[in-house]
Amino acid sequence: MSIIVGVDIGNSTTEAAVARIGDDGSPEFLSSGTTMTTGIKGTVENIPGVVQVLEEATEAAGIEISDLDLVLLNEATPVIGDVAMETVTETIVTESSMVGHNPSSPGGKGTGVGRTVHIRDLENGAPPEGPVIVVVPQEYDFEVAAGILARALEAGVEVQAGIVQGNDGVLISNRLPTPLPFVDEVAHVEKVPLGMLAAVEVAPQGQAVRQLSNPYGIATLFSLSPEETTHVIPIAKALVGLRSAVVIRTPAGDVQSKEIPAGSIKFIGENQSLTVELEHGADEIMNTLAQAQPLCDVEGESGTNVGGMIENVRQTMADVTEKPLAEVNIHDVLAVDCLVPQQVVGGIADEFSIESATGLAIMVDTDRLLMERVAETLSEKIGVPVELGGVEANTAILGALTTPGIDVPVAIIDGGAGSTDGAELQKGKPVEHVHLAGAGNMVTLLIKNELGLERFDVAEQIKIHPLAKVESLFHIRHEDNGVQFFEEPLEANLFARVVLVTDDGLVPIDTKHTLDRIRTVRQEAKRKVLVRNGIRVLRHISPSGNIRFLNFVAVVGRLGLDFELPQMLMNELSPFGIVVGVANVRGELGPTNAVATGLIVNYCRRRDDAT
Amino acid sequence: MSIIVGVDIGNSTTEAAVARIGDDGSPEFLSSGTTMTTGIKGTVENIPGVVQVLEEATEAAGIEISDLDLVLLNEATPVIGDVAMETVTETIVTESSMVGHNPSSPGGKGTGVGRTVHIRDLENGAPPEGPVIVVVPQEYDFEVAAGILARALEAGVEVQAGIVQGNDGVLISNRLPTPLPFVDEVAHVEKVPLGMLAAVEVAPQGQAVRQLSNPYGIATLFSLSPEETTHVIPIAKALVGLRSAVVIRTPAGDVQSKEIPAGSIKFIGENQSLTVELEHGADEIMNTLAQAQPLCDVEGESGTNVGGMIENVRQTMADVTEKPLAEVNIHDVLAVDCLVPQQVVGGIADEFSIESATGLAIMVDTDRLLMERVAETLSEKIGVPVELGGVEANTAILGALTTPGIDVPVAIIDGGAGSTDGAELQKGKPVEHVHLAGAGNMVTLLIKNELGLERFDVAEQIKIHPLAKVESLFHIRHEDNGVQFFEEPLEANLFARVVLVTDDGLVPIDTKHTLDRIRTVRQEAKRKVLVRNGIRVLRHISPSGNIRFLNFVAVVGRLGLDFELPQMLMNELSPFGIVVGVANVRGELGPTNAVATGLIVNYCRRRDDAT
Amino acid sequence: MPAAGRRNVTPDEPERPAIHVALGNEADERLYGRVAVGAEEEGIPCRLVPEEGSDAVALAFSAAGSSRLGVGVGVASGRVAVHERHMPAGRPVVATEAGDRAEDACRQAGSNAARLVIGVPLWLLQER
Amino acid sequence: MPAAGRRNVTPDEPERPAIHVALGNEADERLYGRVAVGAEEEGIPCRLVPEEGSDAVALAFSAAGSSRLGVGVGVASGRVAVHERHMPAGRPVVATEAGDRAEDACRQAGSNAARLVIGVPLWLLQER
Ligand SMILES: Nc1ncnc2c1ncn2[C@@H]1O[C@H](COP(=O)(O)OP(=O)(O)O)[C@@H](O)[C@H]1O
Ligand SMILES: Nc1ncnc2c1ncn2[C@@H]1O[C@H](COP(=O)(O)OP(=O)(O)O)[C@@H](O)[C@H]1O
Ligand SMILES: [Mg+2]
Ligand SMILES: [Mg+2]
Repeated sequence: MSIIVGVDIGNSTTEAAVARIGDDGSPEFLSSGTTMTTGIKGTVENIPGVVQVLEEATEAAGIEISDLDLVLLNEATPVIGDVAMETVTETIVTESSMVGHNPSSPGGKGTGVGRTVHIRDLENGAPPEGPVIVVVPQEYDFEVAAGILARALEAGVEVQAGIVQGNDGVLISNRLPTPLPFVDEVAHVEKVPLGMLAAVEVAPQGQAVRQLSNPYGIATLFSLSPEETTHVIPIAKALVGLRSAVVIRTPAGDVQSKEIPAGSIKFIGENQSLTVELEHGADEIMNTLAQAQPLCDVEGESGTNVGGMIENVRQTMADVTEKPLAEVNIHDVLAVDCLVPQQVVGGIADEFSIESATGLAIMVDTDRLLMERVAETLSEKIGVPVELGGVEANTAILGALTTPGIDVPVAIIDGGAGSTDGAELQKGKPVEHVHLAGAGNMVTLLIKNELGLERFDVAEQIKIHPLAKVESLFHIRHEDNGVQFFEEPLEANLFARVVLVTDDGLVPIDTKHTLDRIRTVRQEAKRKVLVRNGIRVLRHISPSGNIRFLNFVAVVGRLGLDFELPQMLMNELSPFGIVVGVANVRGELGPTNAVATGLIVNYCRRRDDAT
Repeated sequence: MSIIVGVDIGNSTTEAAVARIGDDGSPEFLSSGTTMTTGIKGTVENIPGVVQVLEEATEAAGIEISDLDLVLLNEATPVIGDVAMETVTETIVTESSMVGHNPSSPGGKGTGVGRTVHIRDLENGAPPEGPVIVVVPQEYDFEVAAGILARALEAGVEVQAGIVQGNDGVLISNRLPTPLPFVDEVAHVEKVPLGMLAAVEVAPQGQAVRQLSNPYGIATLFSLSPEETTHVIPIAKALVGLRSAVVIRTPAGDVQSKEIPAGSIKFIGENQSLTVELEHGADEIMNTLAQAQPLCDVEGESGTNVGGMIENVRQTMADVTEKPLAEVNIHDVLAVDCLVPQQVVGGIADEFSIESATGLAIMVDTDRLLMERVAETLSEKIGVPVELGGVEANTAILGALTTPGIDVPVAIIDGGAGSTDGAELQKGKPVEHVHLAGAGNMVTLLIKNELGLERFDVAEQIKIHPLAKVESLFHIRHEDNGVQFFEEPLEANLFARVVLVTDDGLVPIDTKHTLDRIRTVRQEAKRKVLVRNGIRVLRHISPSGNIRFLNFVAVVGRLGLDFELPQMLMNELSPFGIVVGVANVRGELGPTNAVATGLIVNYCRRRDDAT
Repeated sequence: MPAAGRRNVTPDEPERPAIHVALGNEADERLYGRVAVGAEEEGIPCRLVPEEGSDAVALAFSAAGSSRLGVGVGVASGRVAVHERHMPAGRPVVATEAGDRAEDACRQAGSNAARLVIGVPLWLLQER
Repeated sequence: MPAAGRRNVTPDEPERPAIHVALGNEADERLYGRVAVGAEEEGIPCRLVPEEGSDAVALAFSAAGSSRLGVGVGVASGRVAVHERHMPAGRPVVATEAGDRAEDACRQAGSNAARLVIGVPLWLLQER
């Protein structure tokens, strides 16, 4: 009888499984443990995390570390993944020709056209001729401004609309003899050119502007020639869907959407090398990658962000494996298109526009990490023999096979933070395995950038917790539309906010996005990376590349804990008619602890074979 | 000086433009009018509608019909379109093996596994062995049921969960010593097989079941072999995303998704005829259509709904044009995939599932309608000369050209109810035109079926009005997230409902769908039909099929009034770098009245040429 | 934070937000229980409050006024009314006959009162 | 149905739902106007109600109790509080100093009171 522990050091988590091996050689599992991995996988920095998980697991089993007869470490898959994103377009407003920030409480409604005048010029007696649009900086208290405008109207000045710096649009409009349209919260109102023809439009609540988002509408308001109408197209396009907007007829003003050169990537294949520009988008990048297969290495254009990221990953792997740089190769790339909110250049009101961006995940793998060193150092530290217990892909499969209802032939999809891995076991054959770029971290980066969040950990929380909207101080509406009522009032800082429903309570998200927008971004990020890679993995490891020939597929790794991802995968794979589900290691641990459990199973099996 | 009227008889609306022609031959427009078209376009049934619009327009101009010197009718484009939809899959639950209707207030939470027993068998003393799932028909008052269960628990019966007919899940669970999971509102609870192994799972609020939507989860609960696990795949798939579910282990029970043969369509082209099955989906239908081009005619399989629809349209056109059936040909087809909620066959709780359906629009056109007959009859009736004033495509272009900022070369997209039409004018060339199947009516049918609505007019209203959610008796939240407050309380029947924001007030929609689902269906329907056809139209009529060579494009017809469609089109066409916008006929009428106005312009132009 | 509704309110928890229910002088006391279960299934607790009167609408409005949730139910003279404190006193949100099927009508009123609190469409099949 | 907020409340419209505002004995009367404009920009009217007291929170709670919208603002003793009638009396939704920048603090309180009514996140940059 002996007591052994299997320890799985992952990129993200370190897990343990404790088992008593009886005289008949079969394992009786006693406990499990899990903690955050310390340091980069495959280095002696992992040891504090290993010690912690051993303490946790032995305590749960009611024993001491000194009672252990053996510790088995995974021959960790030497995979390092990284991810970066580059914006490839930008919007530039020239000559302050439009305002499109969509303030929440514009004043009045309707359309007004006229020449822009500063409100001080209405104070000073000499009234301007013709229709005017009044510009009101925040030095003018709304009551003072309203008074000036009311008197001007009475004196016959044709005030048509206003552009206001403060949040006073409704206040000013309410104090005029008839309500006029006012666009407010215009931060840099001093940039509004004076003496120019301008149009202001405010739609009724719940609607969007119709004239300023239509080039012929602008043409009607400004009496433009067909030639001039061509130039206002990008302005009209930028104002689509907004409740209020301003267009100013400056001589050369317009709105430009430019491509930003973000660098190129070179795919070095066995037969040919191909280069592709990042700003041409994910489809072209992935097509170029496909043409360059089989892939030997990837290089990024030096001096660019992407080039820097690729070289960083190469260097890290070289350090960890103590191999020369030239022997460290990038073996897979995943490119994803996304849309990120960026501040408009030249905007008058701190407008944001949605720009295109390309996200890139890369993955390096080698044959072996220096796990023996980790094993030796660990063994010295804890005074227990430590051995390497098996290749990770094999042990993951063995752990997955402890799921009720599953049998060989079996394939697993192992979703972690840095890479998406797959393995397949057919009876009597060696295990097939593959590692692909793009996994949990890429999903989080997509969420972060598409929502314009500042912090990665906030995006990570959004990834793994469902959403709710706080509708009153006493109830919330979950994203599935169910309503939950609370007896004690919620905190004021939660009121009307989108929140995450976590085990520790409701956590507000600092965002202007609606719940539905956040949910769509979250689900699309998972779809574009994890569902896609799940299928790529299965194609790689299935017999003849035909997924239909796989019988059982199980998802392992913490991505199997995701509250929606397994279902998305199952839906996507259902046309193939195979059994797909989340593993249930040892019938109780779900997708976690597969490798740690598999290390024990593998040990017993080898002892069995030996006897 | 003479006073003339241009009258445009459309499939849906009849419009008029009244103008005084001065001695210099130029038109001075006096008024406009619009009314619903009576009867099928091109028949004398149109005349009551024409008379009505003449009365309206002349009254607005301050004259009598007898003051008119001439009425010009469009040589109406002889186009008739129709649309139908067929469901091509269905879900069948055999042997009552699962319950997945997702009631709004299930009781308790967690998972329970056991044999199904009727609650009366717990009353009668002989307690069953082992864990049980209790079935509670609505004859049992919740308090009575809770009492029986509490006593049984006390007596040591292992009650694990319950399946309840009435809406009593929470009430029963609350009255037990510890809360147990209860799925309630099970309409046909008598169909639940007794004495079978079953599992009940209720997720916490805001979450979905994790075990019953995972085949390995079901395998764990029922200790299934790998072989048996294969059979529960469709059950697990059907339960994805639900907050509560029941799985019953019946000998041959499962859930099947079957294809429904919906018939085939034959595309008869100049060079070959190709047949395609409706249930193979829109892409295959449209690909087959493309291969059969140029298209001469289309036939549907006799005895099927689609076959019947095609022959009906052919017959109607034959009647209206007095041509023989053999000379009436279908010239375009648009197929669209969609998802429609259908009742599950064999469901225990009136479950609905989302099934695939194919929508089909067809279009017949011929060279000429019998408009002369309409003109003669009308002239007799009103005592004013009536002439045919020009081909519709030409007059539509001329009307569009009265938009400020537009010039030749110009193309128009004319979106109506039955077909999407396009026309293009290059200087010095005859007008190019095209008619495509799929327009306003198809959009409405898609909305109706994807939301499971009973009435077409409700779907039509959803198409043309924005949505809002009534959040309290005093405020609503518009679909753009803006909040509107009311001083007077709203009606009780609006509370918490999704409503349409119309000029006549808020109109509730009788639906269980969320606002976002309704909005998504509405926008997708417009995208799949109108945006797609807008692009198809432009490709047809642009020089060399290259849209970039079009300078100005204007949207005419009532679809240009849509509050979101023009913007969707503009976004889709922006990569082509052309001017696209909604026409503004005569600088004030938007996209309406183009043909009626164009009839006047054409008349003056011809008189000009003649002199 | 615990979800509400597990049990009816006990007298020593006056602060607990609840739908207030007021019975008219001659109304059957068991009808309070029916109102309470209608609300309980939706997850909201009720509290019986002493009020004098025989007009269901006025009782409901007064009950709504004292309820921290702002929702009240009144049962009297063969009618049951659901009220909300923001409404004009004479305009209950729902008012129905509670004659023959008084127990069902009261359970439905309790369900509607809870739905007012949590924002779910109301049951409106019977006449107002 | 007309949108609210075009003008402040006149005395002959007592039924009109509004945010109620109560000033403490020594509070500057002009501060009511600041609260009212903060709410007006968001589209909700206010009404000044007579209350006695010098505790901003208590004034706000009492004002919320009489307001048909259930929201009240109290200004007194250098503080401004926003309250809601469902809350425990001692727990205002927001309470801030109204010392040096009393006018700004009161305008923001009016804005928050309106946001409570219509369901928009609150301005919470200052300390409670
Ligand atoms: N509850 C959860 N839901 C969804 N994703 C999760 C959850 N917990 C962790 N993750 C994600 O799983 C990834 C780590 O998976 P893991 O199997 O621990 O990786 P490794 O084996 O590389 O240590 C991270 O990207 C993390 O965001
Ligand atoms: N305000 C509106 N918004 C969107 N669509 C509209 C609106 N009014 C009418 N429609 C749609 O326009 C179509 C009719 O267009 P119309 O130009 O009148 O056709 P026709 O020329 O064939 O008579 C119908 O499908 C109708 O649903
Ligand atoms: Mg792992
Ligand atoms: Mg028309």
